[in-house]
Amino acid sequence: MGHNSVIDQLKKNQIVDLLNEGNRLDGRKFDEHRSLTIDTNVIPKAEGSARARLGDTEVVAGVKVQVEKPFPDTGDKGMLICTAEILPIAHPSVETGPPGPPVVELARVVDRGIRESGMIDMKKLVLVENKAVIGIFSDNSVTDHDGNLFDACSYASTAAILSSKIPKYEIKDEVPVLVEGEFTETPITTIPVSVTMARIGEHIVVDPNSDEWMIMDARITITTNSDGNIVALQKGGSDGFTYEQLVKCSEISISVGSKIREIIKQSTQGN
Amino acid sequence: MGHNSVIDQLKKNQIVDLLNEGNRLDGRKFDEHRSLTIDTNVIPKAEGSARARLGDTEVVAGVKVQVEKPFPDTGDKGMLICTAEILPIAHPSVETGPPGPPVVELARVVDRGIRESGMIDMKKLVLVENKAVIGIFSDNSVTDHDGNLFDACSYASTAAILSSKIPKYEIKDEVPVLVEGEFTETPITTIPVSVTMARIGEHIVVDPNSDEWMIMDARITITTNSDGNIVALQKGGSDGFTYEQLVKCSEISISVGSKIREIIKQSTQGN
Amino acid sequence: MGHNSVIDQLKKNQIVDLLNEGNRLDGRKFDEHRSLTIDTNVIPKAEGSARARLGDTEVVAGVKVQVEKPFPDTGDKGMLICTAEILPIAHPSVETGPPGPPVVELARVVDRGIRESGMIDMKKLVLVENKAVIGIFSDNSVTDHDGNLFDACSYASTAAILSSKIPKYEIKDEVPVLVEGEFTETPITTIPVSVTMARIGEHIVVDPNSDEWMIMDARITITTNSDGNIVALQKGGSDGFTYEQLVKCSEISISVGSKIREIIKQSTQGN
Amino acid sequence: MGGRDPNVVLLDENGKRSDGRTVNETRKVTIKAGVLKNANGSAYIEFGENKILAGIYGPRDVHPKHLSNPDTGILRCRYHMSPFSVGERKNPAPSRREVEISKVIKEALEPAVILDQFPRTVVDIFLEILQADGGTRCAALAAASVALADAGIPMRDMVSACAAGKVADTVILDVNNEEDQAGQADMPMGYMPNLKKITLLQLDGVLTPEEYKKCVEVGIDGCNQVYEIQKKALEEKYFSKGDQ
Amino acid sequence: MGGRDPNVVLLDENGKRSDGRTVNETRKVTIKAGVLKNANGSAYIEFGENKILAGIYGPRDVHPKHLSNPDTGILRCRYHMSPFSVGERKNPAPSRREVEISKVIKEALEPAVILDQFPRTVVDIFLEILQADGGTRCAALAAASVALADAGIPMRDMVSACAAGKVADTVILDVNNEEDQAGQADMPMGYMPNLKKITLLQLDGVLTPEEYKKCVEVGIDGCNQVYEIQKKALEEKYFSKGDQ
Amino acid sequence: MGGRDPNVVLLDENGKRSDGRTVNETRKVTIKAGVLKNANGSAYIEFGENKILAGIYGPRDVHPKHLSNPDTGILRCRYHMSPFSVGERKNPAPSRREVEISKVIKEALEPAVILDQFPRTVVDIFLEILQADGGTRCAALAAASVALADAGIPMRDMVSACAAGKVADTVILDVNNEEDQAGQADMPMGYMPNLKKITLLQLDGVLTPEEYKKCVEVGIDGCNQVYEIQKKALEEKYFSKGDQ
Repeated sequence: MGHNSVIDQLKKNQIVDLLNEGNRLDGRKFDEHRSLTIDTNVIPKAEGSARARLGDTEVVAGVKVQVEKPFPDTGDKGMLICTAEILPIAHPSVETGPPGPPVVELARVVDRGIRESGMIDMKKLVLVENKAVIGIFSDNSVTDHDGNLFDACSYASTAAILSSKIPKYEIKDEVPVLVEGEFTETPITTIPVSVTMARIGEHIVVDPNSDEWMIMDARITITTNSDGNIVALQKGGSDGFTYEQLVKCSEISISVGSKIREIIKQSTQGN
Repeated sequence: MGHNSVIDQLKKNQIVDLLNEGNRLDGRKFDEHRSLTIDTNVIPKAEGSARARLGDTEVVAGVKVQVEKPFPDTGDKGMLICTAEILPIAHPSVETGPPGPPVVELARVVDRGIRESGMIDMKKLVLVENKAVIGIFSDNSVTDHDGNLFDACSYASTAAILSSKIPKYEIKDEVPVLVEGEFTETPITTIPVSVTMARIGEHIVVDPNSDEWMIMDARITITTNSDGNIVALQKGGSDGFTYEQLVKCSEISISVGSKIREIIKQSTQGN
Repeated sequence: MGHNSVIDQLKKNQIVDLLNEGNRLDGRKFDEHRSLTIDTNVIPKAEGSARARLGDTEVVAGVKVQVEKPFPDTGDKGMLICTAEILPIAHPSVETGPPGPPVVELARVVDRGIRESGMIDMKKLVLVENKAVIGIFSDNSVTDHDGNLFDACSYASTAAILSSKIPKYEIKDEVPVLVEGEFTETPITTIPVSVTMARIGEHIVVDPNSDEWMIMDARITITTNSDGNIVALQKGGSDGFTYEQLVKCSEISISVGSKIREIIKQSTQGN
Repeated sequence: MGGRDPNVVLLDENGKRSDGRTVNETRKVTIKAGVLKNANGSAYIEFGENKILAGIYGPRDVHPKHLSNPDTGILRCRYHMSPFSVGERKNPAPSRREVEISKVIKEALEPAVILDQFPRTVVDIFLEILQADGGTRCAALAAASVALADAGIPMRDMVSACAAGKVADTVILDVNNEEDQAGQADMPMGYMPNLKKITLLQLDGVLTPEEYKKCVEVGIDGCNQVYEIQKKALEEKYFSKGDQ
Repeated sequence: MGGRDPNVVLLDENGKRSDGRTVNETRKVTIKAGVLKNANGSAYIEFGENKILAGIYGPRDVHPKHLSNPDTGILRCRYHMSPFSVGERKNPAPSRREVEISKVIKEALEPAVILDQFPRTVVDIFLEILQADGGTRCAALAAASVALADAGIPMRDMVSACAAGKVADTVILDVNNEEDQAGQADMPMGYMPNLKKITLLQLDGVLTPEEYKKCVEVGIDGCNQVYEIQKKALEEKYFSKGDQ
Repeated sequence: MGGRDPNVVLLDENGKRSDGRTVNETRKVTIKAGVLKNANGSAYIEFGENKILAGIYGPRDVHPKHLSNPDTGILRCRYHMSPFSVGERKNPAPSRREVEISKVIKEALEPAVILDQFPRTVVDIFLEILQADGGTRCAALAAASVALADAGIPMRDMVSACAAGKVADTVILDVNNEEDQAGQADMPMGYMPNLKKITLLQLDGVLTPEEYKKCVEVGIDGCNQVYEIQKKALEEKYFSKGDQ
């Protein structure tokens, strides 16, 4: 998103003034996320899929499951890779071509949050040790951009994985052969939920929308698991946090995270 | 080729005025292609080669034949890939670097015309099913550019393939071993011929040269086989065709195609 | 390094005037190289390493040794690859991104000088013929740039290779298995030394520094081996040499090369 | 025209195709206009199992500047497949196939749009294939037309699109993925019904001259059918909800 | 947090770690300022087995121009690993990991530098990892701060850096490579001691809320220790030798 | 100097080489000037089995602008191999070898051309290797000189080119592909006969100081031979046909 310093500064003043009075531009409470709706199975030909709408930000995630040759040092585990692309339909500022640093960071933070939570039991995705494992690719396509892509992509991918099924393979002479039409459950251990917060002045607000994103001082994304533990974190933006703010953010991430987790659970039930 | 709208418009007016009187700038009839000369075996170290001169457009095509591992789902067939590069010697407007959309289209249309005709019997190019097949690469290097590269590349590649020979391989323990100095015939089933036509106003002209190419409204390339059937087609340019024009173009492509086919046959005889 | 023609011309006049009086800007004799210091084992985790300081030019070279699959036609030999990167810390003019022609030339000249000398006995680096060989990668990172990177990189890589050790492998069922903690000597046959000379007017000066590099007419890099024979040569720059100058340069390269060879030997003794 | 497996029954004794359609029947097509928040115009199409989003930005400034035309606005088009849109995961980098399809779709739309009044600007068309099942270029082209209209871009006509083809020696309408893989010919078409102009036409596979004419006729008929659905999508947005 | 091999003894019965350190002890850190001839500022750090060069160029003109900001100078950062810096030779092209680390280090330094007085310019930070052994981003960040100071860039404070982590269910300071591979959590931190602001923070691995707080506290403590070494490096250059 | 297979007989008891030549004999060289329609100047060379096209465009505007020099015209050179030019099909993307050869050929021609009167312009030299058989850089350089002259670019002299080398412990002229693969040294040379300047010189392989001098002498002799053929090509175009 481009910068126009005069407009930006006016918008920033307006947002900060409101926050100082305890209000946000769109009427939300500081620790309130935007409306979240998740539809699963939107790409029926993929092994799992979901569309997440977080306010006016919208992401489609599709899961592809394929047999992969494992890396030499991790032959006893399956593979999980989450990616993210901001489609040019999503916002006038999006440029096509190789991903720049912000998109690389987006994809890696989404990937790490899900991977570090141990959401999928990777040990159960081995077909032939050191030779063939299940690879799970969860690709996020951002279709509309109104800020906080970190959480929207994370929720879309998490729901897509929860809705996914693993094709069944029989092993013949150490070679996996697909059994057409049969599937097993994806081995889920926990549901990771990322919560992104912006610091604007001394205020911490949850799920910043595009206006807040443009003028924030710093941001933090904290991912928690079903046990309420913290599994991943990423600070961003051109300023910092105090120790007290970091503690407060961790508490918010746990409480907001548990609400989001319920929405994700209900949206993916019956899959 | 760059654009200069005033010059272009004057040239267009001149060409259209002439066409309205039944004449082309270079004196050809509407359904007359430029002089076509084809020399084969111009790159003796390649397995097949040809230079095609279509008016002042000139292309060198070379065929390389190599053992390839087939794609998983086509292990019972050989491979054929035609490419095209417009060399920077060919025209002042050519830029080096990765190919842009026009060159990608050129290569794919040439490739599809030859591939879809079934010119080569791919089933006869299998060495070890699912493991090793003959791959035929026909690469076109455009050395001089005076319009209608589609047909010039197509003729050069077709002649290069007709003049090609396949090195002989013996199979030992499922591995192909080259038999030095022995060759088999490339298994040819038909001779595809593409004919490119430009629509300028309501006129259809065959084999547009550079001047006509720059100012045409739309173009169509129709490839026919030795049986006079249509095997591939590509419409291009920033305008369209009526149904009647499309029918007329198909008739032209068959009649002009059969003349070109004779030139190609005679040029490659004795190979 | 950028160009400013007026300043460049003034500097050139100053340097040429001095040379005409028999002097160089930094007080050296025409056939005198700058102070050369070499420290080895500066990257202990690499299999070999060296830092070379040639005047104010500084290069770190690291050697990595890995098992590689050989190319089809050289299955009876190990592999040696030398590369070079000019780090952006080295000079304000360095641009990041893919290497331009000067860096490609630098890397290839350094590589060729060492390779063509036969410094390493490649026949002794075969683990399983046609299947697994030792690959030696000597990567040069230029950290400070004051001209004549050719020689500085060559000395750094040569010293890094002299200081290197080859991990030991046992062959089990035609597969090499690493024997932890055991090493063999890198099989050295000769010590190549490159000497780069600039022609400025009719003068030949050894080891041009940055000022001389910017204004020289032409340059030549001649690599000699321990026997005093010439094993590689590269002329560069936008002018040429006479026959007599080329003969003189070859004589200088042998005499200066033997002095440099002693410095390299002493710096790497005890490795 | 990949496999051409002769064992697949593409047309049974009752004239029914593998998915139950008759020879002159398109798959089910639904189009919704105005589905994106940020884009100047947009449309979502489901064309059988194809699921495609079209978004329009512009007229807007051209970057880099030297691509702009002082006499008229220009059109750009990106056709792109999401990694999860096809059977085997697709590498997100644009393939040569995507580059070519972007070009033919752009050229199919150029005769329809009127950009003279927007010199030095560009109208960007972004087409995202979320799920592919044969005939994506036609479906994407049909969606792009609706999205252009939704963006308020002046147009001579909408471009409609549908493929004809040949299976079991019979000319059929709207080739699906299975028919494309095992059939004899596929002819995607773009058509402006009011102006009676074919603006996209490609062909893979062998046709006699008579079959060729039949294919073009059948394709035009399919385009006319899809055109009605395109118009309905715009009516639903602009009249049922009463906005604009 | 790659392997998490439970057989590695990361903390013995005496509270000693695999490399002999106590839980609150950093590896040996040495920093030297002003080590490069051409750069406007530079520093060399050894942080345990990590060996890293930092070089600064700027404030200088921005290319391409459109990246420049008329209101302030900007910061750019490249974190890069030499091919020989890691166990298996690294491809010299920048990886996605290097792109992300470059970005987080840049954002960790932005709160510290004062560039308003240098509008339309850039300060380039180049960080070269010559040898890596876990914790390179913290070591590189600490070196970058010293190099910026050496270049005379106005700063509110130096950014210090150190990682906290968790091994054998215990919160520890300064995770080395072995602990990162086999441990339970790694939390790299950047910190401005005078302003008490955390400007870099990442986490991989599972922490309870209490462990999280402990990690942040331990990390701050480590940063304070490294800060003293950073200051000493500048003092050694500017006061022991008396130059500038 | 790849294989150096000692079993190949590169020089028999009668002093004949594997292709029947004597030690001081070049392969058959034919050059034709003015072979391309669009280029400002061009030449086609057959040098043994090498077949190479050279085309010149310019003096013309430089893009991007910042590469231009306000004091003089500049030279650019692209040496490129067609995919079918070598035994195993070559990837069309430029290799590092092609990048280096482009640079040394450009530097070999710079001393010959006089571009002061064309400030801010570029002369582009495009060299296409249609078939390669050892010694392509010399053959391409010789063709480039003729093409530059054909384009009317002012020159101090034409640059001629030929390689010397060593096989079977004997210095020879014009190394072919087999001799390059199995021989002991290859020394490609570019030379301006009138100015007696060597403008391209490279060497792979081991030479004693005496052999080195001999190689340079033999190379100069070969360049003088090729120079006559270059001049003849220009005479044939400009005097036999009488044009320009």
